[in-house]
Amino acid sequence: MNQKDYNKQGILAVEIGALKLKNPVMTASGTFGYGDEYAPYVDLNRLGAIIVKGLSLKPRHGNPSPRIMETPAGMLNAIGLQNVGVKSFIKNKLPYLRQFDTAIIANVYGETIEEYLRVSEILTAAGGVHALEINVSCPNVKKGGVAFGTDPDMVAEVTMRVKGATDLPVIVKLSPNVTDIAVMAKAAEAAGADAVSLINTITGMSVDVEKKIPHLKNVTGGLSGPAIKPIALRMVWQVATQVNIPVIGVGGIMSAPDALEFLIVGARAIQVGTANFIDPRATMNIIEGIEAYMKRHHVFAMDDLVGSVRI
Amino acid sequence: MNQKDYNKQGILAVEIGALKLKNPVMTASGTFGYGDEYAPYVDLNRLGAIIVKGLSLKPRHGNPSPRIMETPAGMLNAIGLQNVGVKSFIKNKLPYLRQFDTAIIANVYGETIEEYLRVSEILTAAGGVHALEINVSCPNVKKGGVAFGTDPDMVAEVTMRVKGATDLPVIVKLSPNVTDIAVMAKAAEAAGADAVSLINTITGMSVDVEKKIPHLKNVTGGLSGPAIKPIALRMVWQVATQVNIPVIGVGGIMSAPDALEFLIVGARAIQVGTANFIDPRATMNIIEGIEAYMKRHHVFAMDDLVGSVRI
Amino acid sequence: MWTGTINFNNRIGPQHLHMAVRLSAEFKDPVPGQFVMIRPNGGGGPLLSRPLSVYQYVRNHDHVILELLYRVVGQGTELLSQLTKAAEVNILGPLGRGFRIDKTRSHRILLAGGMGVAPITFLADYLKGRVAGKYELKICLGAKSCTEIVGIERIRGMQGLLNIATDDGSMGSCGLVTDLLPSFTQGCDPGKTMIFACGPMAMLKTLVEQLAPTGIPCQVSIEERMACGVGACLGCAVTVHDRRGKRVQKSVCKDGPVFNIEDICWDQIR
Amino acid sequence: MWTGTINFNNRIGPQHLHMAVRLSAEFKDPVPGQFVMIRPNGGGGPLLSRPLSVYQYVRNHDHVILELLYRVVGQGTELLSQLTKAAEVNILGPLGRGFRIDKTRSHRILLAGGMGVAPITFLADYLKGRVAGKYELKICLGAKSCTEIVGIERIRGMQGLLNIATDDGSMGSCGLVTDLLPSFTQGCDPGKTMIFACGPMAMLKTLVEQLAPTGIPCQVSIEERMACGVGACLGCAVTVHDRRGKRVQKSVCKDGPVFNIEDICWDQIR
Ligand SMILES: Cc1cc2nc3c(=O)[nH]c(=O)nc-3n(C[C@H](O)[C@H](O)[C@H](O)COP(=O)(O)OP(=O)(O)OC[C@H]3O[C@@H](n4cnc5c(N)ncnc54)[C@H](O)[C@@H]3O)c2cc1C
Ligand SMILES: Cc1cc2nc3c(=O)[nH]c(=O)nc-3n(C[C@H](O)[C@H](O)[C@H](O)COP(=O)(O)OP(=O)(O)OC[C@H]3O[C@@H](n4cnc5c(N)ncnc54)[C@H](O)[C@@H]3O)c2cc1C
Ligand SMILES: Cc1cc2nc3c(=O)[nH]c(=O)nc-3n(C[C@H](O)[C@H](O)[C@H](O)COP(=O)(O)O)c2cc1C
Ligand SMILES: Cc1cc2nc3c(=O)[nH]c(=O)nc-3n(C[C@H](O)[C@H](O)[C@H](O)COP(=O)(O)O)c2cc1C
Ligand code: FES
Ligand code: FES
Repeated sequence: MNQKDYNKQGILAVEIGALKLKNPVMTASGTFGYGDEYAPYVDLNRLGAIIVKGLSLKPRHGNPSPRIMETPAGMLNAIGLQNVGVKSFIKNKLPYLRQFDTAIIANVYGETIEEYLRVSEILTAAGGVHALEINVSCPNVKKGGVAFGTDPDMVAEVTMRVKGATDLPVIVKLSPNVTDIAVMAKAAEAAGADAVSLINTITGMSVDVEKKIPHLKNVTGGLSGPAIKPIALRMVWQVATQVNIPVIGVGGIMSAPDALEFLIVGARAIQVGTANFIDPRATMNIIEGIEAYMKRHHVFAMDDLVGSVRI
Repeated sequence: MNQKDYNKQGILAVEIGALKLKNPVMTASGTFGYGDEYAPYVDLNRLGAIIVKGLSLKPRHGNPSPRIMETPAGMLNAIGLQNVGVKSFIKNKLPYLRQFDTAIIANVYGETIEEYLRVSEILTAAGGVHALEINVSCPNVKKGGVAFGTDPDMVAEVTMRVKGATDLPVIVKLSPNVTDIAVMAKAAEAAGADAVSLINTITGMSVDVEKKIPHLKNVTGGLSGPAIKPIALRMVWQVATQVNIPVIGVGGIMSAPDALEFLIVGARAIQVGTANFIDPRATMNIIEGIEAYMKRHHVFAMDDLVGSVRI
Repeated sequence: MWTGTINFNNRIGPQHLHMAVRLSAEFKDPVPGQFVMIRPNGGGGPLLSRPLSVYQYVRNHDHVILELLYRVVGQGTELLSQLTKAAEVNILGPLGRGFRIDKTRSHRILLAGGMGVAPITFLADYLKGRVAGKYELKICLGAKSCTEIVGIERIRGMQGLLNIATDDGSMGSCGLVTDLLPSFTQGCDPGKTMIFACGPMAMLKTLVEQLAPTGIPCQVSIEERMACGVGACLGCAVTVHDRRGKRVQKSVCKDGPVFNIEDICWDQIR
Repeated sequence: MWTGTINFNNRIGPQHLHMAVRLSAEFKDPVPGQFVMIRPNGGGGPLLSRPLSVYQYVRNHDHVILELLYRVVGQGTELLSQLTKAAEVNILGPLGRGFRIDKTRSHRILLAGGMGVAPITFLADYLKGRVAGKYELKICLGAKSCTEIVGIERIRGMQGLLNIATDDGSMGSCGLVTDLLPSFTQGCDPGKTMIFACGPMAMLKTLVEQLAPTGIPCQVSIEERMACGVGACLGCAVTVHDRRGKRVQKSVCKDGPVFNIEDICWDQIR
């Protein structure tokens, strides 16, 4: 979105560092494909941002099926970062996304720091991507993923190196599978991250008791959906009170009231993940609901809403 | 329960170190009061064990209300370890519990290692308690609690010192709010714990968006119930594959199939918490359901069920 | 835990319903002020049961009928409101300690704000059955507006006893239910009077201030979020002064929901 | 996402129901093999919608009627089974790629095991409407027992086309539905024949082995757990050989559920 359009926007407009969004509602990586899958249901122009499925240097097959399992108020997934690879994304998916007046954020995944760097460089050079979200937290990939996300030094190193390789705003997406997520957020902040997003999925498991085998072929998977909302909200609150860069809240947001909880505890924007599967129009309802709430409460700027919780 | 009775028991009998139980179903600490509250609904004699509300040296008032809030498939609580204190427990609650042919396990809480020791000594001296469960993980008490549960050295030290102060079997109850719970389990094992139980609640939060205040007066609370089951199951599986002492599974168990998931991934016994609130007879149904399952699957000893998952 | 069958579940106000549940004859007789924990049978919807006061109760030879009066305020009551005849509910109860009736106090004033009408109506009915001339009974009901004055059919029969106040004056006098009180307490003998009240915290706090100088005893039924309903979870704590004046924690579900107004530490209530 | 209203939801077998949903006329016409994601409207119950194949479809001037045939196997289908007339459901669809009909292949053999009867019946109906003498159609249905042979009223009309096998011989011949196949494929021209199949994985795997030596092409509709139904979550992956023989991941919901039997990497399927 260009600056002119941004200025025309209403009370929902929000800035994540240099990234200017018409509203704080993004689609979470891995839950909205590459945008086209939901185009029949959603007006993509109305979204604050689209975050695409995690991209790696080479295409990835992902994990064998079954990959998903429903749990109480949640779901486990072990997709294993199946994706078309950064080059095919730029060639086959990005041109479609570029048509829309919406920020496009590429979610970046690597097995090594070098891979993160290469993917970031390629995306930066391609143009048409408005920010990078660095996924240091995918729990389903056995190599690298978890180690990166649970070690503050690694988080700092990836952040710093990616920052050096791009002039795009860099959002670091944090793992909840840690003792103190604020430590990770501070590491990212110190290393120059423009924002942090949290939370990624929480590692979980589910067993078929009749067959005595895990429901997921990968044994464990990432838990998402309403079940994790209280945990995500607590972590977002903890991080928002401990860092100065913008915090983007993710985890179990199904409705406008859910989104408002995150904004009120200090998230500057939010991401909608699993909710897309349940209702493709979830993002639209959330945008409308936030606006209606703000008007009802006579709050006319996001800055007055974000972090307004009274403790 | 004496040895004779134990030997008479059926296929559900199980041993947690020196602790012999007629079946693997326990009530989780803090969810079953001191036993008497549920006596009108449950035949206490049929339980594998009763774990009472966490006991501290002095009576504790706990946190101000509101203390609980429902969440999707779960609940947050910030009771703040309200309890009558160990001396009043022994005087006013234990005599009642002693009547039953069920193992009585006291859940022990302290703000300092010395307090853990004193409570353990007093309980050991009182007689009529069959094991101690050391709560190193209560996330709602601001002093001590969290630090203990997230630092393996502290877990080891508490365990070792309590072991020195009692001849009762010592179960260490672990916090899930850590990067790697198996590290904590191994610390407890190395320090002489007879068993570990997991998980305690996961720290969460919930906000009243109309009033812009947290639903809980304490701001954060512990998440329990079905929502956390996939996380608890994953942690139990991780720990069971990495330690040699018995593992007791807790977290979101509502039904016999839920309990079986935990037993199959390696828990030697299970605890039923939040489910008691929803159906006071949950433990009875779970005991019956496990037995029916075992017969249907021609499994005639707990040893053949525990850890039978095929990965 | 009992499984009951819905006899009827009628809308009687903008958000208000009147439910009758048929239960096994083994269900114990409740006293006014007691409550049940209820939820639809068969899962789906919220995890926890919801506390609702007993509004009316009838024992028949082979079953009992439990009546509830409730307002739809969230998901739990919304799902209850969708149940139709023959649907099943899970019920735990009767729970808690109800109102204590002291025969020596012949002047009884009942005060209900909002849904407080449910237990207060049950109490009125109960007291009326035992009135027999020598007791005096006054009932004061308050609500936002006339459409929210619900469930009073049974007490309407109690001619001359019933007084109504609405915030907007659309029924009865205009004002708060607590505004009605002085006319009934004026000149009464504190030693022979007892007030029974149930309603929102704001109303009860007003009552605290009103009654402090009068010395008239009052029992209030209070609300707190509940999980177990039986005293096991300690989720519904309220701070009260014990007999020696020390502050102690009590469970609303088990030690209440009815407390003496002067026992409660009102400064602890949000 | 559409909100539909239940017209009927009848039990037609031990665990089997037949549901008709009335939907807006804007609902797109499905082709056989396509499916919808469905769940009760209004929350409670499982989070995710459940995939069900289109069993029958009628377009009227101002609305359409979508019929589904399903078996209660878990919580999701259990809750669907409790819905009664006028209840609302949320429906996303029609979704996926259905069966592809090649006009040059005049000999068509339809094979359904268990609930595979739903899409196969829709296909039979669809092909029958377009048969007009010059096409040959054979339908084979299999199930555990006669009580599980459901939803065949419509194809029963197709005299002489229908063949049934049950595991226990309680209806039709005794054995598996795949046992019926050889008598229809024997001597047929692989270049003019197409098999359409839907059923449990075990049945489809038998089919793979049976057909390998014959060279007869076959389209199968397969099942996988689904979250989104539109290709966004990548939860329903199946490994297939692409045109150059390379193994690639496809989404059952978007690229399927119908695939050419020889494209699927059967060794990857558990
Ligand atoms: C002992 C007792 C007796 C009660 N009797 C009645 C009655 O007879 N009729 C009636 O209509 N209501 C009664 N209530 C209140 C009733 O329990 C709540 O309205 C109900 O639990 C709300 O559930 P929900 O899921 O619909 O709303 P939620 O979504 O849970 O909450 C909606 C709103 O209601 C408030 N609330 C929720 N639970 C409680 C609670 N336990 N106490 C007070 N406020 C609450 C919340 O703070 C929130 O503002 C009683 C409560 C108690 C404790
Ligand atoms: C494209 C497609 C079309 C389908 N069409 C029909 C139909 O027309 N009629 C019908 O009765 N069923 C059909 N199914 C299967 C149906 O989706 C499942 O039976 C249903 O999702 C089970 O939900 P549940 O909550 O009742 O059971 P759950 O508790 O979720 O599961 C119960 C059992 O069903 C299996 N199961 C669950 N979901 C699926 C799934 N998506 N695919 C295969 N097995 C599953 C589980 O492994 C488990 O053994 C179809 C599935 C797909 C993918
Ligand atoms: C099916 C699925 C795939 C996901 N893939 C990715 C991914 O590629 N990269 C990433 O950073 N997060 C991924 N996530 C995590 C989500 O972006 C989000 O952080 C998480 O699901 C919590 O939000 P929710 O509860 O709203 O779904 C995925 C989640 C799901 C459910
Ligand atoms: C209201 C409440 C009070 C609790 N109090 C204690 C406690 O005193 N000591 C303790 O070790 N765990 C306590 N717990 C944790 C439970 O014992 C259990 O570990 C946790 O609730 C997860 O199990 P569940 O999902 O089955 O409830 C409490 C849990 C709840 C819900
Ligand atoms: S609700 Fe559990 S103690 Fe009152
Ligand atoms: S179900 Fe989401 S990609 Fe198929």
